[in-house]
Amino acid sequence: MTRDELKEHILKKYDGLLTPLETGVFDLMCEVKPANLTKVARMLYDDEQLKFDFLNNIAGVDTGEQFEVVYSLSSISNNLRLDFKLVLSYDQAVIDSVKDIWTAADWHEREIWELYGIDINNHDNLKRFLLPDDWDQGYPMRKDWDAPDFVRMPEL
Amino acid sequence: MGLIKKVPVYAEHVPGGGFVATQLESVLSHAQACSMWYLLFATACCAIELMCTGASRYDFDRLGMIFRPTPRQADLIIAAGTITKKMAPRLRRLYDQMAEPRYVIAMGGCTIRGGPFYYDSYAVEKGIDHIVPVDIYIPGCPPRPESLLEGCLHLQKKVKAQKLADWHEK
Amino acid sequence: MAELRTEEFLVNMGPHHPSTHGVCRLILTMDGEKVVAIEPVIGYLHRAIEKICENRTYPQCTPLMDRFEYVTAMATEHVYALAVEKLAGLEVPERAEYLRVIMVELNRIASHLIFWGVTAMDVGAYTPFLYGLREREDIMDLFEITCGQRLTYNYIRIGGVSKDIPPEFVPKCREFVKMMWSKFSDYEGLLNGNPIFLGRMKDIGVLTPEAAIAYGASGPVLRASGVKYDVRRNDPYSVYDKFDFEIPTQPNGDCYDRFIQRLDEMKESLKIIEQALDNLPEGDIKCKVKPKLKPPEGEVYSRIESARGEMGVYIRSDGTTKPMRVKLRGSSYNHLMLVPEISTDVLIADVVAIFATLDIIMPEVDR
Amino acid sequence: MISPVFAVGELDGLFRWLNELLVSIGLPQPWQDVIMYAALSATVFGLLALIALFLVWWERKIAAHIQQRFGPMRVGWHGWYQTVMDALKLLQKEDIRVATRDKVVFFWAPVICFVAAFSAYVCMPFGRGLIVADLNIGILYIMAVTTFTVISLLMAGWGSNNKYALLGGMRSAAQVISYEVPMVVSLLAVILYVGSLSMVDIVESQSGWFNWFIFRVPFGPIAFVTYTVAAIAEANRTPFDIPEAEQELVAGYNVEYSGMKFAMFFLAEFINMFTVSAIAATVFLGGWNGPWLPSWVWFMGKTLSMVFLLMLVRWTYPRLRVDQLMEFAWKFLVPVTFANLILAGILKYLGYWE
Repeated sequence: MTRDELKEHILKKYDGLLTPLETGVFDLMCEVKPANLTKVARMLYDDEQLKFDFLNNIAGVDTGEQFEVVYSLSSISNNLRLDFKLVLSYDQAVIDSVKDIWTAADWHEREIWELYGIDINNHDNLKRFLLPDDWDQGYPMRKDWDAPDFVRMPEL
Repeated sequence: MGLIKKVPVYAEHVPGGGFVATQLESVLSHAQACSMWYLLFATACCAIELMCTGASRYDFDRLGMIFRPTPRQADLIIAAGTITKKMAPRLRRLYDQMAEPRYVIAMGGCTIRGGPFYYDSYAVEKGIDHIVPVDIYIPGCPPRPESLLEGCLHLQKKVKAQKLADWHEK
Repeated sequence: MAELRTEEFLVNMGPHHPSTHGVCRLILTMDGEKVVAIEPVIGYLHRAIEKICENRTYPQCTPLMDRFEYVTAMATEHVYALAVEKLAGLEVPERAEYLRVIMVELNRIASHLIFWGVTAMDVGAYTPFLYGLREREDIMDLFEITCGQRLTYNYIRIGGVSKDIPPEFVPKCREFVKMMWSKFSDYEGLLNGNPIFLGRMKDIGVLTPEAAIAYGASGPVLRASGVKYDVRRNDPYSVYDKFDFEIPTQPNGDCYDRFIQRLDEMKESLKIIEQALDNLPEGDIKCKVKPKLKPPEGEVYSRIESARGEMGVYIRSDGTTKPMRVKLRGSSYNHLMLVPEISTDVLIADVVAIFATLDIIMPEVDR
Repeated sequence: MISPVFAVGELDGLFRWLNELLVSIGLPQPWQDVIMYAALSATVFGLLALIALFLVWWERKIAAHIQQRFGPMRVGWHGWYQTVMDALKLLQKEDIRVATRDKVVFFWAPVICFVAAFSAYVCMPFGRGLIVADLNIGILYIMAVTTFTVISLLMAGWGSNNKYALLGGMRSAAQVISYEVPMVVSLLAVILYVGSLSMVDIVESQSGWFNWFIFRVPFGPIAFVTYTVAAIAEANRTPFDIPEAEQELVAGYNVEYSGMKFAMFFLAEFINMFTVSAIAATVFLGGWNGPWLPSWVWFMGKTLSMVFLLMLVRWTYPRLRVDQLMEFAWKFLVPVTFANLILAGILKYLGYWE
């Protein structure tokens, strides 16, 4: 299945759930409403034609205006690639966990929770792990984050 | 401190003891310098170069340096690689667990001043010299095995030049 | 007779421990010698590379990529360069692609040699470790005459490579390949059939294909479980579609299979290097890249097959000279998640073997 | 009462001179004995300390050359006094006493280990007549005394109040007790044949051309192999070095010991290795017997060859796991050695090779 065929399939079968975006420069990039996340994930996993069984990556992004969470999926059996993302406003930074569908999401979600402060529903293992145990300086990957001992690179 | 170290101190009060003491001093310092056992402590990139230095081509063992896994039996920490804020208390603890006399080599830019992670990093300790006292700094990212060997030779020189008075301070 | 009461106790393995390959900490709940539960604690090498990248221009990020995964630094540079080239729409000259492939495959062999030695060391045989490093030194020599560095190369740049190879590289590389082919019989003779080694490795830490896929295991770990999936073949990048090589797999997914898998992959890498040297085209080594590179707005997740598995980088560009977000995906991150999963009903010595054969290195986990 | 056989043979003159000196100054009889024994012990102790230091250096050189390195090169010719320097350095190191230790146990563990390792040499025949005391229960005594090492390791593990050390101590107890059985039983086959426990008797029964037990009797080679395997385990060396498995237990039982106490463990380990090799040389390889050369050269040559074998094994093989180690001892070595013992008994009964 090429990228265009995949796009067609998604437009046909996932109308309203997955909205293809133009920003994906190589693989197909779609947008999902945060409320639909677990439903879409389950559908993508169960769809016989797609069968996205392999979660490559989850990346949290702070664009300066909103949060985005980007999921990269691939299918081992059908050899496909797909990215989709959730857009979250700062005051409603909550997503559902997809740990039940892809176990690999466990630590990736934990990391987003820890570094961005995005809350994860239904995740039983939300513990600090990358930052020191006594860390109290907030969420360092946010764009507006600052701390007294944080040295910025001077503009040349 | 081992009992043997007291010997030169008392020997000074005996006539002719000064000569014995200086001879003993040089022998003991020489022994320390020639058998520097290093702790197997490695965090990041420099660890690979540390491994290579211990391996066939460069061979730490020529200088009498072998690794010990436990800090109790080591004389030297080669802090190879970035020390993060989370790791810093552990480094201090390992240093505290070592038996006197103990030495520290800061290997690589990260341990000296944070290296490439000095700017814009919220997690890296900017230099290990405010965690543990450092004897030798080896710059590089990572330093070549030759630089590490040179650093160790410098440390040996430093240890060999130790005086009686230093022992009580250390 | 009253039943003996036994108590579980915690053993803290790491962050400074000889067999956690750096600074991983495993909290083991043990019942005597038996391991009841494992909890990995990471972050002791979290250097915030992703945060730093957000404040650097695109070319300035390349040296940081070396430090993200220093055992196969070429692969990390490669995946980053590929991602930025996709974003900016750059066409890389063919010679540069061939050079990249040669370097990455050499680095894969170097990484597997370290794996081979370290695994043997973790099960108690110290000597193979030094044999592995001995051959690795020859690869380091090749890198050194090319880019002047032994570990953090900064060789694969956006749009090509930094320098052309010197004239003596090709004969030296051929010599190395020839030497390496002759070493496999030594490696196999030293450990493969050794009953002690087999006893330590066979049927330990069995990873089923289903679990491997669910946990996002990739690379040799996934293939050792019998799943024939290799990014080089399934999602070809660079010029990998021009080479003829096998994708070895193993049937059982235990520690021994993962060990053998890497030996097999070294042979495939040698085949690729031989073909690349034979077909090395002439031409430019770098395409024109503006000093102030400003890729258009967009986002890309680019992935390659590194020595440890799928290495990915997600880059989000907002049209300025600095990336808005760089997210690095190391395969060890997922493999470390596997450790508690496959370490059921094992002894403490098996945990060491499992940890070693998953080939986890910590910078890739902590970044 | 055991009658002391003062050293005769190569060192004969020296000790006879000392004895005559003591008689001439008119010391009473008990004091003469005490001084003679002290002189003998000092000689053996000094010799063993030198051997241990030499073995450490030799091991490092062998390891280095197996691994295509040089090993110590900087102090003396090929670093020949490297281990002297190591010992001097360890003497200077701070003696760390962990706050949570068990004071008595922690202190006595290295001492017992050291003493146990050395006391085996009371009845070790270094050459013709070169023996401190030819006990009539010689080999039994050696086996009994060397087993004390395990108690000290267990004490070290317990006294350190460290989980790694405790695991190491427990492992060593389990291991040494398991391997003691096949080790003693494989020696029993020879003892049954000789009919004496005295080390000197065992050696003398092997005098003559190729009369060594490894060649002479059909059960000899089997007993030799099983003994060697058990001996490697007894000396805590790879592939049976699980009590101090570096990759698992950091340094095992000696993880909390520093300075001189660690040096005592370290030297005791090498002395133990020399002990098991010396027993193998005495019981299976004919001890001091051999043509042309002085007897002690033969003994040392044979023993050091055994040590060399142990070192080659140490730097080649991976380490067994603890359960595999036990299985190997109880399911393989013990049955084989007992079968061998029965074979030896039958042959003895039938008068074979008498």
